[in-house]
Amino acid sequence: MKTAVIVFPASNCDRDAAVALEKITGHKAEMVWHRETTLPAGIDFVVIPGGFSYGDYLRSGAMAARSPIVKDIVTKANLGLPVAGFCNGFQILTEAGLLPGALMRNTGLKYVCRPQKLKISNNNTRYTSKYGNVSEVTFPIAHHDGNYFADDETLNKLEKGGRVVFRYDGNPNGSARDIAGICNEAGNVFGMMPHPERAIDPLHGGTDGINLFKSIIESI
Amino acid sequence: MKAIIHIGLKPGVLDPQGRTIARSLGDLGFSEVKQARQGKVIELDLAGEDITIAETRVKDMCEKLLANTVIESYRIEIED
Amino acid sequence: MKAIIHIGLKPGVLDPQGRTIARSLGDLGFSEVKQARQGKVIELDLAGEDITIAETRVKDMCEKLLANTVIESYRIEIED
Amino acid sequence: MPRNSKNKPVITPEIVAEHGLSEGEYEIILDRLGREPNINELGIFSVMWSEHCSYKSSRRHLAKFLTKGDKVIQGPGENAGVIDIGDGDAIIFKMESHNHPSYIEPYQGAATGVGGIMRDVFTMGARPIALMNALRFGEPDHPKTKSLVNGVVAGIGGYGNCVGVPTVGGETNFHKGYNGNILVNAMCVGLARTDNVFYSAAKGIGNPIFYVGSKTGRDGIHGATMASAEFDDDSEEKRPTVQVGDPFTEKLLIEACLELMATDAIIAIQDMGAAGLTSSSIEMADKGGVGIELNLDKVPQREPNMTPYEMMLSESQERMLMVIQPGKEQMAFDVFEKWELDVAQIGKTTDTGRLVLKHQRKKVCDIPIAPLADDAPNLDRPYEIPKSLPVISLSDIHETQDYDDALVRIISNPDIASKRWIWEQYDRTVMTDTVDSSQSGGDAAIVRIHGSNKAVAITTDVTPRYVQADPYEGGKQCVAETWRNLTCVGADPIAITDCLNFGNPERPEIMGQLVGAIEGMNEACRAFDYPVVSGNVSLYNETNGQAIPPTPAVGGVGLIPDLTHFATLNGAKEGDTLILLGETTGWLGSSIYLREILRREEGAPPPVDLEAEKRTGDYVRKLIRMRRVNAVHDLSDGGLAITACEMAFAGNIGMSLNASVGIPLHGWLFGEDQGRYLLAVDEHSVNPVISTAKDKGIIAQVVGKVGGDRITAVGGFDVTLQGLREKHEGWLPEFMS
Ligand SMILES: Nc1ncnc2c1ncn2[C@@H]1O[C@H](COP(=O)(O)OP(=O)(O)O)[C@@H](O)[C@H]1O
Ligand SMILES: [Mg+2]
Repeated sequence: MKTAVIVFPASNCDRDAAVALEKITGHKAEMVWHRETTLPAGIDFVVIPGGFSYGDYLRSGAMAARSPIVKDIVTKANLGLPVAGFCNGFQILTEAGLLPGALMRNTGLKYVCRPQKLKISNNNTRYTSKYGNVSEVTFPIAHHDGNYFADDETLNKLEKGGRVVFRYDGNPNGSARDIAGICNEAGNVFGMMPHPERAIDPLHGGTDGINLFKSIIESI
Repeated sequence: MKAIIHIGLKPGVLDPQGRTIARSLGDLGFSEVKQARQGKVIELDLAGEDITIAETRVKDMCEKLLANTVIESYRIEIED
Repeated sequence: MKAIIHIGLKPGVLDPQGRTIARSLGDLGFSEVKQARQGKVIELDLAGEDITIAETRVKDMCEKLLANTVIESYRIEIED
Repeated sequence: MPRNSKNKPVITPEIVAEHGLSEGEYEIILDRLGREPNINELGIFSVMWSEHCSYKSSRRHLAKFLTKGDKVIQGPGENAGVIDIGDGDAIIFKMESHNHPSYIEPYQGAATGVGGIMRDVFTMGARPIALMNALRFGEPDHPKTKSLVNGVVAGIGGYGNCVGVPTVGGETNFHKGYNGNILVNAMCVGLARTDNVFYSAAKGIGNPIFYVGSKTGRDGIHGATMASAEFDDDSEEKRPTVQVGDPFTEKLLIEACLELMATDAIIAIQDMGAAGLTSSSIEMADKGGVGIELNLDKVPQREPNMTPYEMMLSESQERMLMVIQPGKEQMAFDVFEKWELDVAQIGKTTDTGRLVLKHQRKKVCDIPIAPLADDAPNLDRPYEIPKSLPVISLSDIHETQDYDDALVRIISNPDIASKRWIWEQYDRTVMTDTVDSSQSGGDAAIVRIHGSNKAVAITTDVTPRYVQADPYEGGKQCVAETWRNLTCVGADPIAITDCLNFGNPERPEIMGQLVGAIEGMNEACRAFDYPVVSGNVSLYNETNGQAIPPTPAVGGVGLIPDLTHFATLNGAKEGDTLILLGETTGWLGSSIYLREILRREEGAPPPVDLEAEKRTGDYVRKLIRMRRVNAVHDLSDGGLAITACEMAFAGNIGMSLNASVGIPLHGWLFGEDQGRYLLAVDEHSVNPVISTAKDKGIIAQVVGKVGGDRITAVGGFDVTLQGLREKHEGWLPEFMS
């Protein structure tokens, strides 16, 4: 099992993602610098970590989505490579067009960091299968631009396709239809604003994030 | 040459910043404010002289980076 | 009536966003971009008809809320 | 600036005065140079000899502090203090003020304060792992308070969140004494290896000097001298260009510096803080006993036509200066270019002992370095330590007729009300090592040492009203409270940093507050073997002659050797017994009760018995390590009643307090006697905990029970936990809405 974490200038959850991947797979993740043009050979799963790539300047995720490595990720994701983006990673995936919609400024206009209750809307995705019939989890959130927007047509399509994977229980940011996480049509690309990698150790206050990583890893 | 790019949210996209500005102005006693919208302006200093070329290039910049056309629309002005 | 307020950083104040945008455009092959600055525009829909009154009121809004005059300068346009 | 016919500035007495230099100080400059300085040289002397850089009013008193100890690797004098936490790990930390800039531009002022303190820490080779902040605002009704709170909090979050260092705690007070001068003190804690700590002393001759980070602009020119001058009504007009923070560049700087520090390319490194290029180059040269020559044309510049004066005095943020090992230049260029930072080789070390600056092929400064440091003014300002306010006897303090109302008023008063609205804007969980942060309102934040089972505990504290009432006792108290807070989570307190915020030191009574506080703090440091390893002094915090309450903020750091044994105030269970350790006399002088319920700000503050404090604290730590306690919280503002409520909120469970024995009820519930802890223990632990305490000469008594959903005290209040929580949580969001 080979995993990779992409590092952009001012990614800041890259180490956190790597720690989570190592804990679940038993192997160190490859840290891949954004200037690389191709992923290392044999990567099975890519995480685009949270942070403030390029300082969140212009729009969060905008500049990172145009970096050389993302081109290669887009190509491979379209061929089925599993790719997950958390927080800034989710923003980057929407900016890169791998996931629909956009993440706008929180309606409260403030950054919010707190443990957030989530409802699992679909337990049959590659990212949630290990949750069994658990329907509620708590992950920390920590973001300023987590307000998910898409037009109604897109939202309907997402819902019909079972692609809304997580919803907020108590919407912290104004997201359309309480959406916290979605996947693409093929189910291999997934993005969410909350941080599953910050919920994998009892000292974090909970371990609900472990099954998310286990789900995708075991699906490979 | 100079390019001035105005980027605003598309109609129908909720603008939380604009809404808050309108509310705060109301709170400050500016009751004439009926609505507010916030957008951004990016000013670029460009090398080169040809306005038509500049126009296509800047449009390309907008599509590729400066605007997120899922939620934003843009307008370009080129000045000598 | 409509007021359009252009707000930008005062000359000499560091504009990290602008700098980062210019650099990214360069990376994307837009090598003609020499410099970029980012500012914002606020558009207000106003009740009332008197342009001169509107001008003073909007100036007041800028000073009190819309612009951070320590680092930003602003310019107001009023349209009918 | 007046210029003569050749367009060269001439140094007039007015110019000297504008630079904040006294006639006497100017005489010394003339003597050391043997000639008139030019304007660049004058600017350099002026910033180096400013209060901010030279500590001229406080230096001789700071020298009294205990600064050495078993665990101290580096005390005051470097960018930050360094302590040993075993296994080859070092903790590097410091606290700093950004008061004046934050009042003028709260967002950028606070943001650049956070950026600055982080640079002090990673300059020494540490990865920043936690941020704290101690904030004091004016009274809530003051027209500026709300926007200052908004801006400062957004600025702290905006910077720390972007850089990806968790902001894990702090404190926030409101008092009219800060109406014209808010305090923004930021603390950073970093982790390094003991064998890879970097210092600022330049070494060797002919070694290349590198400039790294952002370009130099005309930001904050004269910032350092501004921070050393009192405000008046015009100062909002006279401000220099405000420094804008760029956390993105800071994050790149951290990564780039740590990457290069993993090699042997860096001989010495220093961040450019106040007085930028001037103080960084002079400090490096002075500590290393070498000279420095810089070619200013090589300095990366943001604007055209910058003068040497502007470049040397600019306070542009996110810049570092380093001496590189000859032969490793390319390696340095490669690392910094990878991280897309501006980098330039701008000069070299020399054997002349002089600072020589060249600009457009001309020598624009040539001064000996030693006098800049050695002859920096070291004033012995007259001082008069204010006498303690008289002790108020409990019988002179009116008892409330309505305890429910008193409790609600105290729990929801601005100083005690929940600061959730603030800390939810800070990323507290990034880096995934934050164990128990603000989330539970803990006494000290706990941050695990990455990849290990140990953790550092961090807290900031001061109770300005105590220091105002009695600088010496108040000084003791703030150190003791940090020691107590670290103890509460089961940490061994190791060392402190401090930020001494005071008014105008030219007034003997203000100087007396400073000296009194330092002496009190020092006595506590010595009693606990708890040295000061870094710190900062911020003077002239006054407006129109009105000084702030004396506010020596203390940041304490301790070690939890094994995370299987720690405690927080969260953990009390149904049926637990509440035990109070420490002596209760019902001290209400200078208390919150007196201020909030009776509107009286008077009386001697509660004294701190350092011996009893130590005995009790050592016992608490032992109980935590033996897992005898389920929850621990120290008693501070608002006394037993408020401590019990906070424990109840954290554990989401009710508390009932017993009747008071031998003390009037208001003193029993709200008294602020020092050195006390509230423990929640299992029933079977009650007897052993109390009897061992008695053996050790520690007063211990059962004061109540845990359980239910109400907060009650026999003869006093009886309210629902939920209702009280709403009051506690409600004040700040409502105020800010
Ligand atoms: N400015 C702040 N930033 C972060 N956390 C804060 C701030 N102000 C208060 N807090 C947090 O709120 C909690 C209560 O603060 P405080 O009343 O000062 O605690 P204590 O009474 O133990 O000294 C603590 O966990 C503290 O870290
Ligand atoms: Mg405290």
